[in-house]
Amino acid sequence: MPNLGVIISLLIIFGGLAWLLFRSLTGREVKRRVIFVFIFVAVAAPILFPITFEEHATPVVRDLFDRIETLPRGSRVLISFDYDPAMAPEVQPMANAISFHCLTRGHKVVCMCLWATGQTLLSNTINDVILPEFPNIIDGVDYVNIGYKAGNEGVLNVIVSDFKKMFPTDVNGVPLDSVPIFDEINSCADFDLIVALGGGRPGPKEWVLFVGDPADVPVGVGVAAVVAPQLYPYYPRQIIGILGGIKGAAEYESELAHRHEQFADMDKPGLNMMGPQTLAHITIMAFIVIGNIAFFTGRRRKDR
Amino acid sequence: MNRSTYIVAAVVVLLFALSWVLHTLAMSGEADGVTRAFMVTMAAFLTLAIYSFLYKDNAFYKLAEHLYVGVSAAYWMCQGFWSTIVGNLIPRLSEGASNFFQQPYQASSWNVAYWIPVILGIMLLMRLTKNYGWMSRWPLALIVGTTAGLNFVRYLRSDFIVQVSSTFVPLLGDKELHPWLGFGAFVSNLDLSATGQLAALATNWVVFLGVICGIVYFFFSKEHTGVFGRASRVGIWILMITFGASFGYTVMGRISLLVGRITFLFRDWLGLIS
Amino acid sequence: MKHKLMIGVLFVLFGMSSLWAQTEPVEADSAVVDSTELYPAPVSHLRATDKPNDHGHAIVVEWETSADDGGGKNNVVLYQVFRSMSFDGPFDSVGTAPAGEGRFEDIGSKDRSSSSFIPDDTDLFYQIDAVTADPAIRTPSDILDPVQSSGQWFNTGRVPVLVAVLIFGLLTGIFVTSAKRGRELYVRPIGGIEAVDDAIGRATEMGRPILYVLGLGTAADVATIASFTILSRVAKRVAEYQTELIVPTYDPIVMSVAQEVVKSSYFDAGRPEDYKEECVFFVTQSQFAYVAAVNGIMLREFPATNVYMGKFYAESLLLAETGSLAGSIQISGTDEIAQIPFFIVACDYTLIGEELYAASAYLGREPKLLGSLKAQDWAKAAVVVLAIVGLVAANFGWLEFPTLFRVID
Amino acid sequence: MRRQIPFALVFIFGIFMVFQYFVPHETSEWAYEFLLDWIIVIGIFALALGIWSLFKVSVEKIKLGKEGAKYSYLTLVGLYLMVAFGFTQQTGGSLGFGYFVWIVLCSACIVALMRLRAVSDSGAKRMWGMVSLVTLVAAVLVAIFDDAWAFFLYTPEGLQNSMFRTFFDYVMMPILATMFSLLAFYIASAAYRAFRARNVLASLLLIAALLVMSRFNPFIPGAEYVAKASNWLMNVPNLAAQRAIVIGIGLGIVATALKVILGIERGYMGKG
Repeated sequence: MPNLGVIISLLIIFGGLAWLLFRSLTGREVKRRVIFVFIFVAVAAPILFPITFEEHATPVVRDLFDRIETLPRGSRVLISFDYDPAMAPEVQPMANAISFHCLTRGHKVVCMCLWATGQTLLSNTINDVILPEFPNIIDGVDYVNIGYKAGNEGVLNVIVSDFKKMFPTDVNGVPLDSVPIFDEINSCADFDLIVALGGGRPGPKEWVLFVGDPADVPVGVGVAAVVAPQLYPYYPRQIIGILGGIKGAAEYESELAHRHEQFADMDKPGLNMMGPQTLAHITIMAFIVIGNIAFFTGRRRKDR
Repeated sequence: MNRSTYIVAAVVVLLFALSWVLHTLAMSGEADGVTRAFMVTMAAFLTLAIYSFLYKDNAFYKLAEHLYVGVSAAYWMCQGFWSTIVGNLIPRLSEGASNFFQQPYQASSWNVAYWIPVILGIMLLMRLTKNYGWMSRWPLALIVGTTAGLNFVRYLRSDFIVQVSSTFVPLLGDKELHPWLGFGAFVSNLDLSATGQLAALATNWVVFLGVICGIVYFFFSKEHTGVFGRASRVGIWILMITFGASFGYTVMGRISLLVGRITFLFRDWLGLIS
Repeated sequence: MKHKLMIGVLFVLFGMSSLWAQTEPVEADSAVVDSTELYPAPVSHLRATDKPNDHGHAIVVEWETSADDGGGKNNVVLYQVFRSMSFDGPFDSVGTAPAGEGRFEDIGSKDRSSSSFIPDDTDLFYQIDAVTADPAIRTPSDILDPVQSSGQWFNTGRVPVLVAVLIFGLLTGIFVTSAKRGRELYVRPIGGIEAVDDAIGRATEMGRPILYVLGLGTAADVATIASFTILSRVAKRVAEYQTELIVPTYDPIVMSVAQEVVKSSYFDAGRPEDYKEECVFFVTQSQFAYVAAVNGIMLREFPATNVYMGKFYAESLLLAETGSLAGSIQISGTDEIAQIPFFIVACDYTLIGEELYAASAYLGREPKLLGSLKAQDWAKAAVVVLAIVGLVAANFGWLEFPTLFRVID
Repeated sequence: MRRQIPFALVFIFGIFMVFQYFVPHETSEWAYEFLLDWIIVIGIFALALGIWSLFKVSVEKIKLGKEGAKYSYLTLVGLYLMVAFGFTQQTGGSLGFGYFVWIVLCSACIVALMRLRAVSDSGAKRMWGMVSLVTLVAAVLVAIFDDAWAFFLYTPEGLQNSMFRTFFDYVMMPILATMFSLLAFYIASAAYRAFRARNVLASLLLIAALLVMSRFNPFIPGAEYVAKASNWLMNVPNLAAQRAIVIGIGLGIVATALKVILGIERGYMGKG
């Protein structure tokens, strides 16, 4: 049933666009209201009938995906949730997908945050993804939440050489010395991968400068779209992969769904958000093209 | 008003009532169900009223617009009164006034100074009188003078000195981020992602020349001819490319806003999606 | 290889430190262990000074790190700083510095009632402990001679700004006086401003009003101040042509100023009797309610020309698109960089950033205003020259040059 | 004299703020904080000026019977409602039925008063006068006898009034968000209308926008290069242009501020 809706709405949009294109060949302009209707349909249809486009992971995204995919089972991955609810629509899908991916591959995941606001979002990921999807994993053995520590970059400066000095216990008050994951972890250098999620300060950039570079640990990042361009200069030498905005999240989800069947049935907020975005962008671009065709044919007519 | 107007109005009122009833039924058992059902319907109705403006200006848009103007003006007035006047000013004016408004009095020997803005504020209100309107210029002078002084040094520092000093970049390669790897590497890695040697160098050059040409475009007291004119031409090109790019970049955020509103309509009001 | 070696060394070190950390049960035997073995060497060359360039209430403490920090027994993990009002104590902990660090800024509150209040002009005594992983094992330093904090009357870190203020003031002074003496100053034509007069003429022909939007700025925003000057010119023309003017405002103070501006323009045009105070009115201090109202005006009054000058945020495109829907000629100008693209796309003429300020000088044609425009151009020329010099400096390793521009807050 | 004093004040306060920037001493800091506090307080008084103007314009519209005058009733009622909510609060478990009766009566009273001003014929005047009187008396009676809620004129309980918050959440926020989301439509129509390859400048605008928007087009080949190129555009030329504009704007602001302090620019005082 939703498929029918998808087909009908796509037919409406693309059929309409083709008709407008044909009309514009005679130099006629499109009325503004027509554009409004198209934009509404392009955004509303994918919300009603989720349309997912085949997203192909770009190398920046795939590099991070492949790293998590190819790390041997039991590798230790640190995920830091450094963002607030305002950034969550973009970053939370990445957090969910990456946590899921790490646990599916059997990595041991340590979650923490440098932002006080990250704690709720961190527990959201644990409650929405980790616990329901992996009923058999054990807190402390397969994953651990060590919570929030105030101090921003100062925290990073300490954990780069001594983790337990800054985080003596996990979020439930269990001493890290008795948490099995931490048996072989003393500092950040003992992690096989660090994933920094965020977009503000402290955020991915600080993780690279204060931890990734000095401790020589690979860092992958997931950030809000507005800050993504600022991180590209660090790729691929200092950052192994970047997920930028909802698009990066969608690419990751699509890659994940491709390789791991279990994920294919899960909620994919990033990909869902991409439906309206993609359709609306295509529609706007199509209108720009149509406008130019109408403009040039109209001008040629006038010249004649 | 013709007949069709009445018919449309009647249909809208009916739909509104229907939505109210249905939502009330759906929320039955909850506290304030009737009020909440009304308000959800109201919110959806107002949302659609604003969207109807896209078709053309109409009675429903006018309704929403005028209501919004009145409500928002009053909202800011209440907030301003309670937080600034009662919250910050009264506790410093006098102990009697603080007690009257049940605010803790913040004693300080300089509290007398807080009578000055009160007097200036009253002078501002003198605009409403015919003969003492000139008084309103005094508080205005205070505000404009203070912010002008503030802007003068702050902008000189942040928009001038800091920006100028950040154009001092090495054009022959950055030793930290992109060390010179030899000519072979330079030619072979023509990547735009700022990892290639060429891209790193091009970045610095484009930024440097872009800034210079952009500044040249903003020269007002010299005719834009010759080399100067060409530089200013390049300057406006770079500005235009940037404007186009940021326009394109913003589309995503705007679509997200629309997604939010449509989700509200479909989920919270119509219950079409979960 | 080098890394592996380092990691190996680190492992050994961490192993050792964790051994110490786990020796709690052994502590009973600590009397057996020679205590001097465990205690680190104290810090040396301790000195404290008033923090410079501040409002007081802050002391900088510096020391040379303990011999056992990064060498020797290598067991110092942090330094704890203590302060007291008297030599005999009690000493309160005011903060810590990580191992390897030889400096601590003790910044207190200026608020007398705050717990972190540090009084000015009062003797303060400092002491530093070198602390090991076991907080109980630590070595205090000697107590330092008393030091006093105080506020300064000049912030030397801001000298570059002072120099810039003086140079800019001087430039403005020179060009304003020379302009006053009657020196002709050229100003390049600014597209949007030339269009204003035509647009007013068009409105007159069509018998439709002119809508002037001052944006969301306050009366103190420079963009709004520039906009007032343009408004006064527009209002004067409007009065001469006897067209209608509509000025909805967002800020009440802006409203009262705009009323004043329009009133005196009508007066200057010799038509004070035509001035109606209702043409400048307040809408609401809520961004989108204001937009909703102005959009309504556009589609009800169908102004021939819309002028947007001042500070604009997300509403820029909402206004400009509705205006173009109403078929108005649109002239815009803002210094809000993020909104310039939308105005450029949707309006017929747009003043980009600084052009808005220049427009007010250009319109006024007053020598004094033009003089300061010339001073701005000279400052821009200085930017270009400095950028080139700075570039040369950066490429040839002359590192002192950029430091001339460093402002320390 | 009346004209000169304000400019003298501008000069004094402007110069003071410039000096203040270089003086870190507590005294200067203290004066700075005082001045900023003052400006906030004066702004609140100004808001009263604005509300008065809004009120006057609405009443004027009604009085003159201008087109759309009937909507001005709504503005006034909305204004009144929100103020009423801001100064009342429940005293028991809920606001109760009487509160809504009171609200309706007061709104009716306002409408009647406005009608009273708008109509000219004496019979109608008498009728609206009666209506406003009756509703006013009824409203006062309800206010006196209903114990479920009360006025709070000295303490900010009104801000916690459930109706105050409901109006914010269900009237102000939906309209705000919807107005904001209109941008999605307008950004499309603006792009359609303006992005025409008319000349070099327009073409550059068009190409850059298309390139950046192509990030979201899965049908365009070489997605990876498109993503890189758009990132480069946002990173490099964007940085250059922003910096050029910022330097220009910074100098413009500095120059205008200086002109204002020195009294060269006087347009903002109404004598251009």
